[in-house]
Amino acid sequence: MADAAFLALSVITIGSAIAALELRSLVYGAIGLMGTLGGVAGFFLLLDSPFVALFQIAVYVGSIAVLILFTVMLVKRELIFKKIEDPKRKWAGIGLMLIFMVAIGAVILDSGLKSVTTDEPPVDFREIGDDFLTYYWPALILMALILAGSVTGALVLARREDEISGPRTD
Amino acid sequence: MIELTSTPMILVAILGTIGVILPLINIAKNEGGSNAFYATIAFGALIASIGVVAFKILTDSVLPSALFSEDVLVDDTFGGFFAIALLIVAIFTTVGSYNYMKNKSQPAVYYSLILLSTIGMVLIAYSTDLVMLFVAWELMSIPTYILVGYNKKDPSSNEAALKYFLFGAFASAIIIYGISIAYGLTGSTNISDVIHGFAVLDADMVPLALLSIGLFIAGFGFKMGLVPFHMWLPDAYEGAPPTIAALLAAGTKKAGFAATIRVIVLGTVALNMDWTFALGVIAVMTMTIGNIAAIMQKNLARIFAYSSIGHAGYILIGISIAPFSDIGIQASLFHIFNHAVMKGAAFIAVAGIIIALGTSSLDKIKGLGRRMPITALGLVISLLALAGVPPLNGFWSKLMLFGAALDAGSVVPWAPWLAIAGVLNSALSLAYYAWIIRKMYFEGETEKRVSEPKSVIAVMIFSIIFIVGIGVFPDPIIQFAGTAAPTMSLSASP
Amino acid sequence: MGLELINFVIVSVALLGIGIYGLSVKRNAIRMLFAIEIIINAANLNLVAFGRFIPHSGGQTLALFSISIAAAEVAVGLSLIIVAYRMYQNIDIADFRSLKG
Amino acid sequence: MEYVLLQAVFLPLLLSPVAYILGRKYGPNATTWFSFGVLLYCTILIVLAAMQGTYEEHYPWTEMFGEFGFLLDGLSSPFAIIIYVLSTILVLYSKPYMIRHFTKQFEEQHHSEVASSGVQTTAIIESTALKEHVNKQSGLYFALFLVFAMGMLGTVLATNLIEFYVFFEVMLIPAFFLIAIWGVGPRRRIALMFFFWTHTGAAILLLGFLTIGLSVGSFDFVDIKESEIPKDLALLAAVAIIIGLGVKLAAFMFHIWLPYAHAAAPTPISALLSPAMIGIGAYGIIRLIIEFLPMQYADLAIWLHIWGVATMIYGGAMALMQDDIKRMFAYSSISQMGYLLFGLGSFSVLGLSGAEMMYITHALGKGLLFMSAGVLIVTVGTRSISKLGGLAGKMPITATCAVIGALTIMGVPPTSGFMGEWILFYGALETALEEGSTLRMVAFGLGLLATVLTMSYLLWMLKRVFFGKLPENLTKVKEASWYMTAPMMVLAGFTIVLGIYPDIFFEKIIPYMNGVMGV
Amino acid sequence: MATDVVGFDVGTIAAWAVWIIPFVAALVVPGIGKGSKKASGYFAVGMALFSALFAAAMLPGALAGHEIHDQVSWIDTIGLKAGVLADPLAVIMANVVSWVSFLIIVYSTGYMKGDKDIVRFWFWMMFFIGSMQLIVLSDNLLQLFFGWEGVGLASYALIAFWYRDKAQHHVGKEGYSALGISEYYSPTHAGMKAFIMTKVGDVMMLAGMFLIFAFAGTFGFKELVGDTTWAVNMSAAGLLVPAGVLLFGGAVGKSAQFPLNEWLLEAMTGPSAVSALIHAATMVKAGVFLVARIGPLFFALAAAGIMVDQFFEIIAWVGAITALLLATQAVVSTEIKKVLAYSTGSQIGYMMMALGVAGLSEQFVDGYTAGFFHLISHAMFKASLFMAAGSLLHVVGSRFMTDMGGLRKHMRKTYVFMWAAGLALMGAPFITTGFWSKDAIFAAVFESSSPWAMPIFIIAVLTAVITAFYTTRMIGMIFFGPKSKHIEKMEAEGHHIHEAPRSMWIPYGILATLTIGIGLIGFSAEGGIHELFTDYLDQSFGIRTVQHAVESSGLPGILAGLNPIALGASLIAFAIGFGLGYIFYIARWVDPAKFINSNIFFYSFHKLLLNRWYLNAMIYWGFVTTPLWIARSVSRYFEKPVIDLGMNVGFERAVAWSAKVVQGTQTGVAQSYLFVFGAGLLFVVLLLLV
Repeated sequence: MADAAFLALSVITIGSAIAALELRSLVYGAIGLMGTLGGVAGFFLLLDSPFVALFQIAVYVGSIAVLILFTVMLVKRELIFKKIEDPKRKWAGIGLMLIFMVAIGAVILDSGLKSVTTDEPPVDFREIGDDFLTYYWPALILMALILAGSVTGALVLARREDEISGPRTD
Repeated sequence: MIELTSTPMILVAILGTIGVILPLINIAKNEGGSNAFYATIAFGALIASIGVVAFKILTDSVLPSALFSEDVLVDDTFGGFFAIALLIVAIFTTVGSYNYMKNKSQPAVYYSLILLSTIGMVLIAYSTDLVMLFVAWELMSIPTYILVGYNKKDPSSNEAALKYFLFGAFASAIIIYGISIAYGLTGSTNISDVIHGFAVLDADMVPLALLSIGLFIAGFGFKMGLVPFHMWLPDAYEGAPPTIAALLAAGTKKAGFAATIRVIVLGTVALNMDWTFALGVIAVMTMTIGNIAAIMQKNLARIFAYSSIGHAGYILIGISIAPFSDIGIQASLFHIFNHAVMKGAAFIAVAGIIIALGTSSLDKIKGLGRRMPITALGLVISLLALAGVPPLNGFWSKLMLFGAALDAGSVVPWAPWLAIAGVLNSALSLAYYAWIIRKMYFEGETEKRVSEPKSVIAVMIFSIIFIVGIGVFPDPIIQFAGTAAPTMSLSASP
Repeated sequence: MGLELINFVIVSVALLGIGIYGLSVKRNAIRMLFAIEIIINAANLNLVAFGRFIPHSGGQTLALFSISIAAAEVAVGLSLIIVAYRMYQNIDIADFRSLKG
Repeated sequence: MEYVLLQAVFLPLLLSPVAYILGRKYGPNATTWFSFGVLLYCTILIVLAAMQGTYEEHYPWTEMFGEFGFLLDGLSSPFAIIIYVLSTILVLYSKPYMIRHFTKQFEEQHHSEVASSGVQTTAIIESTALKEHVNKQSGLYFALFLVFAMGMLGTVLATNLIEFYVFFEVMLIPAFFLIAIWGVGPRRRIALMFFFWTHTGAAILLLGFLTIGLSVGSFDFVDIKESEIPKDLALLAAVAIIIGLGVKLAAFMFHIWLPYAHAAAPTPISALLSPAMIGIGAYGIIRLIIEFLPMQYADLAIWLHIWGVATMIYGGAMALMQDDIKRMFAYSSISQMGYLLFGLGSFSVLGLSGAEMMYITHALGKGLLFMSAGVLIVTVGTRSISKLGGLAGKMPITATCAVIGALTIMGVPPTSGFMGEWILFYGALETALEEGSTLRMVAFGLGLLATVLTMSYLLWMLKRVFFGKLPENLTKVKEASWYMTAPMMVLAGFTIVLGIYPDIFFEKIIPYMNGVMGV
Repeated sequence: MATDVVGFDVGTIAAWAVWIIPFVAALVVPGIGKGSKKASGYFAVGMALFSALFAAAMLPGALAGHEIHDQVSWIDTIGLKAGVLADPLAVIMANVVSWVSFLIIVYSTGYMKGDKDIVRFWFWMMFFIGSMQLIVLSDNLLQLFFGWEGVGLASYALIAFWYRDKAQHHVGKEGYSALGISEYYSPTHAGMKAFIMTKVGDVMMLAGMFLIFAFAGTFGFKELVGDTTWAVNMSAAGLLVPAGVLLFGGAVGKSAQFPLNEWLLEAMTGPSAVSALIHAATMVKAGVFLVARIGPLFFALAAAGIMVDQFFEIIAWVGAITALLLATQAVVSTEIKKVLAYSTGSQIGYMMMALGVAGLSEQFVDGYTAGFFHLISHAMFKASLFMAAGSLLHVVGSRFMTDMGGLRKHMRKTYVFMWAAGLALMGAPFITTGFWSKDAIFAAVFESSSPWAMPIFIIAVLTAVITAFYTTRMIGMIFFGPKSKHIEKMEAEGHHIHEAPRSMWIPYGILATLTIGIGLIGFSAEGGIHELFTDYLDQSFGIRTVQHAVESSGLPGILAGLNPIALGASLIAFAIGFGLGYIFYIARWVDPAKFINSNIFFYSFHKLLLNRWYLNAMIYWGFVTTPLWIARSVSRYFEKPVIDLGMNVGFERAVAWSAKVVQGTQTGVAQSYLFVFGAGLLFVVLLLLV
């Protein structure tokens, strides 16, 4: 059962990742990305981490992907459908990807990870909260600063200023 | 649990508060408020912070260079050392920005982002936990993505920001991937636990540990501008507002080194030591490519960008031989400090030139010595210091770096080659530094003087005093770097 | 639970590879953002998987941080893309090459 | 006497801004005499200190790299004295030469400006502008000059490897500016080339220093002398140091920069660069290799010897081919540095003493020659030998001084050149006999033949410049001013006094060398 | 500071004063010259006389066999002392030098009258004399070398005295060249040539000095004689003869012996007074003096069982070759001073021959005396001849003998004196010093026990024949025959050919008279010197002379002590030489030009001689043209392309090229960058794992 679920999730995740990158339309690509993110959330469930899975769906699928979709919508149609890869670069990229996968895969398969299994019960998600408040609390403060900074910054950047007029091509 | 009165937390309190409040004031004032107002506040906050760090260090209320703690942060001299260097850079940037940001929109957010980024940098140096480190890393990076693209009307600023962002995000992902493996192998994110975990690793797990180190090198190396992760750097530095380039080159880059020392070096002393050979190779590649590429450049900012790549190579020498020489880390720290000041001054000078002349193209700065004498003098001093000409501070740290490499030669035979490569590169680098001097002083003899931005002059004067002062009496900083440098052995960890 | 850790890690490596491919080939800025997200997710998958098999709460915590930071990054990235789009009416990264040499 | 050497080294540096301001405010006269006074004072200090025998000063500096000290012993005091004497004298000599140069530069610039702007200025404005220009430039010139002198002195007095290196580099910077600002021809390019190559050499030198210093654990000369350095390391260090100093000495194959730099530099600076500065390489070899690494020196001596012979002959042969008089002297300097190297490789007390004496006599002789070339440039306005001739009658003092300078370089008694040369060659022969080495014998023979070569090119130069038919356009040439001739006469006097009574320096040098060679 | 003389001693003071006075005079002369040029001349004459008087003051002691040795400290650090050594050899030499030079200085006051650079002339003349006296009176080799180089320097300055290179001061025929080497030399060129060529010898001498110093640890002559262990060691190392030969090399250069003879012939470009000084008293005699100084030293070693024969053989042969070589060339030269120069070289060859042969015979003193006596007589007659030639040049205004002719009526005094001196040169029997000294050389050669005695003797006699011939030719060409076109032209222009002023003819008159005067008592004069030297050599060097009973040679009266074969050869040689000369040039029965052109052999031989055996040309090719060519090639094909272009430009280009390459990778395309990033990641990982 678990194996079947894992297989299915794997196919969905990897397949939609490829789709996200390769589909001609950017909108479909975004939907493909949502598939990947959802697939990963599925994996999280499979790993007995429902809290993270929920967070993943909430933040990623719910907000990030939607944000991306909106941005995609903002962009002109012809840009969305333009497929402009350089074939040489594409093959080089595929080669790099394959070597990468083979190399790192070989390292991993060769290592002791091969046979790690566990019989212990999953971590209670309350421990996560404990972690946050006792050990990681300074990081949490920084996290807040990151969000504050990125939001103000993104706002400043994205704000339309009237001086900007017309495209520049230099 | 780390106390609220420890240095990093006080810094977070001061800078974080001001950093968050500045945009709020801006909104409260209904987008009013002058550049000078925000700059003063930010400057005050930074001065207060540096005062706190200095006070803490001088009163000996910080730990000696512990580098390990059971907590996510540790208040030690290593962090203090970086905090001082990075805060100086932040002050340079803030002061230099005062003139640069005149008549530009949204100064409040600009200063706020500088402050936030500064916190990130400083906290990297204080981190003893991978998660903390990662979060601080992001706090440092994300504001700078925005700052690089802050000139919204300038296409090259935007282009630079995009490239920087793509690389940065990629690198972050790589880092977190690396953290995931390290965590997976040792079951902890605390650096000291990771080290101990690595030390007792089964033989068949060691390749994985090395894989995680490789990922760290790539991730941190992007910020440090190590070859081959350097490609974004010249473009970003050139396109960015020059003050921000100063922050990047002198600040974030140094934070990258802090992370490297904390994580890579210390974290892997536990593994076999041969792996630092990889760092050595990267060091040689980095300095060679950086210096060679700098030679034919036409733009000051770009030259300095490449030069800072070259300097990353020098610093990496000290790190790569850290396990074999007592003074390796010390030398690196010293050079980090010096480079922060020199490169900061150089970029601020570029900012001054851009403010006054509107360009940083090498052909347009002919006769700068006559047009902007103080800026030019500051630039010359920092150039000579970068080239390692005695008796300026850059000389001493290079001296220590090469010395450390030779010193390590008795343990690892490849180490002296680093010194030789470094020395030859250092000589080669003189070619383009002297070229700039030539343009400034020996051409354009009929140029007339123009008014120089005051804030830039202030930075120049400070840096001249600092560079020459440390050049004549390097001992204080060498000592400071010595106390900040961690001891390279497992027994030092708790 | 009969699944082995190695399966998850392999999927994660596959995602990482795909992400790198996407970054080095795609020219559309938004698609590059996709690739980055894929890599981050690969890392998250790793984290959670390791956390489950140790077992330890740190993996999940870190994953949560990672997700939030990814969100912040995306926000900034998208705003940069928007600025670029306003300026050039184009989001083809390969066309942004005025800075070089 | 306290702080004597500290004063002697740093006064010129500290007072260089004063020289600059004096120049700007009161013109070349004031700054010339001021600089002269400063250097004269320092020279007297040095001479007084040297007369006391070995004299040392130490000041705390850095913990890691050791003390900051000055040492005036049998090796360094002749170098120090010669450096400052030459510098002092050249200050006076500089005045007329440089004023002429400034004026010329101003005119060129002014013409180009007028040509480009098309605005006519009145003569009055022009003359005040000229005056301002000359004032400004002379202030700058003398300030740099003082720093240059200080750098050279510091190098030979240093008691610490790092201190040595610092001064070694410090003297490059003013030299770079002096060439780049007031040189002739493609001066900036040449200044860069000069800076680049000598810096490269210095950087290699630094590697050697670091190797020694780190293996000893201290950079102070005192400690290095007493400690033993692992053999293979020491050999590497020695090679690095020799190569580094070889660049400064402009030894064969590393002489790339010298003909350009010396030909392009303003003549007073050439007269300082060529005799005083490059010879510091020899000082370095004696101090650092022969004194500190005697075992390695024993291995390497023969190579230095052969290298010296090659340099001698090569430099001489190239000097024969030159038409530019300063370039010819530059090659001649290369050849002379070959003598020094030859002496350094001789592995005997007298050979080493001879090398040091050669430094002194080369300083005097080449100083004279460059100064007379400067007189020619000022009075005749050309440096091409083929355009000169028969000037002996027009400028008897210059001609006499040039001949004395040439004789010094040739090593004809009673000039000091002979005293250097015979000791040098005798030392070489002594070792050759002792070792029964045919190679050394051959080197000795070739070295002697090289003196004939030296003589040939110098006599030929004298013949073409001062003798023979006077070209018609030179009939109105006059002797140069006293500012230029008096310093030359002083040097000429020195070389003859020293040639007749060399013990002035020998009594310092030879006991020192005895100590070094352990005799 | 005197070491072995306490208190003041006239001899000691004199020994110092003789050489110091001229130097002091040289330093003072320019100062006086500023005031009055004339006064400077008188001052010079006075100082020369002063110096000569001091030399004379030493003479009585020296003749009595005393020697003066006085030292002061000099280069203490290596234990060198300066000192004077006035033994009989040095004192006699000092007197010859100082008196001959005094006369030449007197002559110069007339000869150089009105020259605007006269002060410089006086300076260098005094310097010249001082240097020569320094050589003579030095007690060690190093100090001697100071004088040695001083002489070279002064000769350089004086040969090139007329440095403006006007045509009348050149030597050689304009446009004349041999093997493509021009043999028409300007004063400056000649000066340079002299300096450089003698320097070659000096360098050899220096090497010899060093070799000796390396073994003996001293340069002092007395010390060298005193302890001969150094020689034993040197001989064991096989370096004794090389060292001696190297020292002799110095003499070869300075005395213009083969193969370093060529400079002497161009040394004519200086004023005639200078030529006289160089040829008679100073420069070239320095070499002979040096050999006379070191010869006994080496010969004395033979007693210690050290073989030094080769050393003397080389000296003898070099002398012999030079004598013949230069004499043959004198036969064809048309420049009066050049003839005399050839003759000088040739005569010096005789002296060397004698000194060399001395070392090869049992009776060292015979050859030694002969050589030294010839030096003295040569000094007198050659100085006289040169000064006379100077007068002729002065009067006629041309250096070519073909421009003279028939002058005997106009310049009677010069004519007579020249005959007197010329006869001495020819070795006219019984009345001239030249005869006696030459005869002594013949005898020494003939009696030497060397296997080379016969060939050298034949050469000597042959040279004597040629000498007599060319001297006759010279006098014939100048004073006999019809007036040349040049003189006719001068007279047509109103120049009256007249005798030279008194200040000029008196000095050479004195010397010519002396030549004949001493010649008349020549044999006993020689005997006196012989005796003096016998004692001297015995005392100073321990060279014992066996006083063998005077064999009855079958010769009458005063000639009883002479070797009949030598005497006969000498007489025959004079007769043949003078006879041939008379036929061709005085009586002019045969036109020499026709004679030469009559036969291809004569013609080509004449040509060979005229081209100086091509020796000059070969030296130029070997040591000037070829090295210059090599230097030029190295400059063109190594210095410029390899060093200049290769290391400066090439390096620059290489860096620029690599900079371009590296910058080429920075395309500005983010994808490429990211690709590199990815690849770099892979690279790092692999680097770590491998």
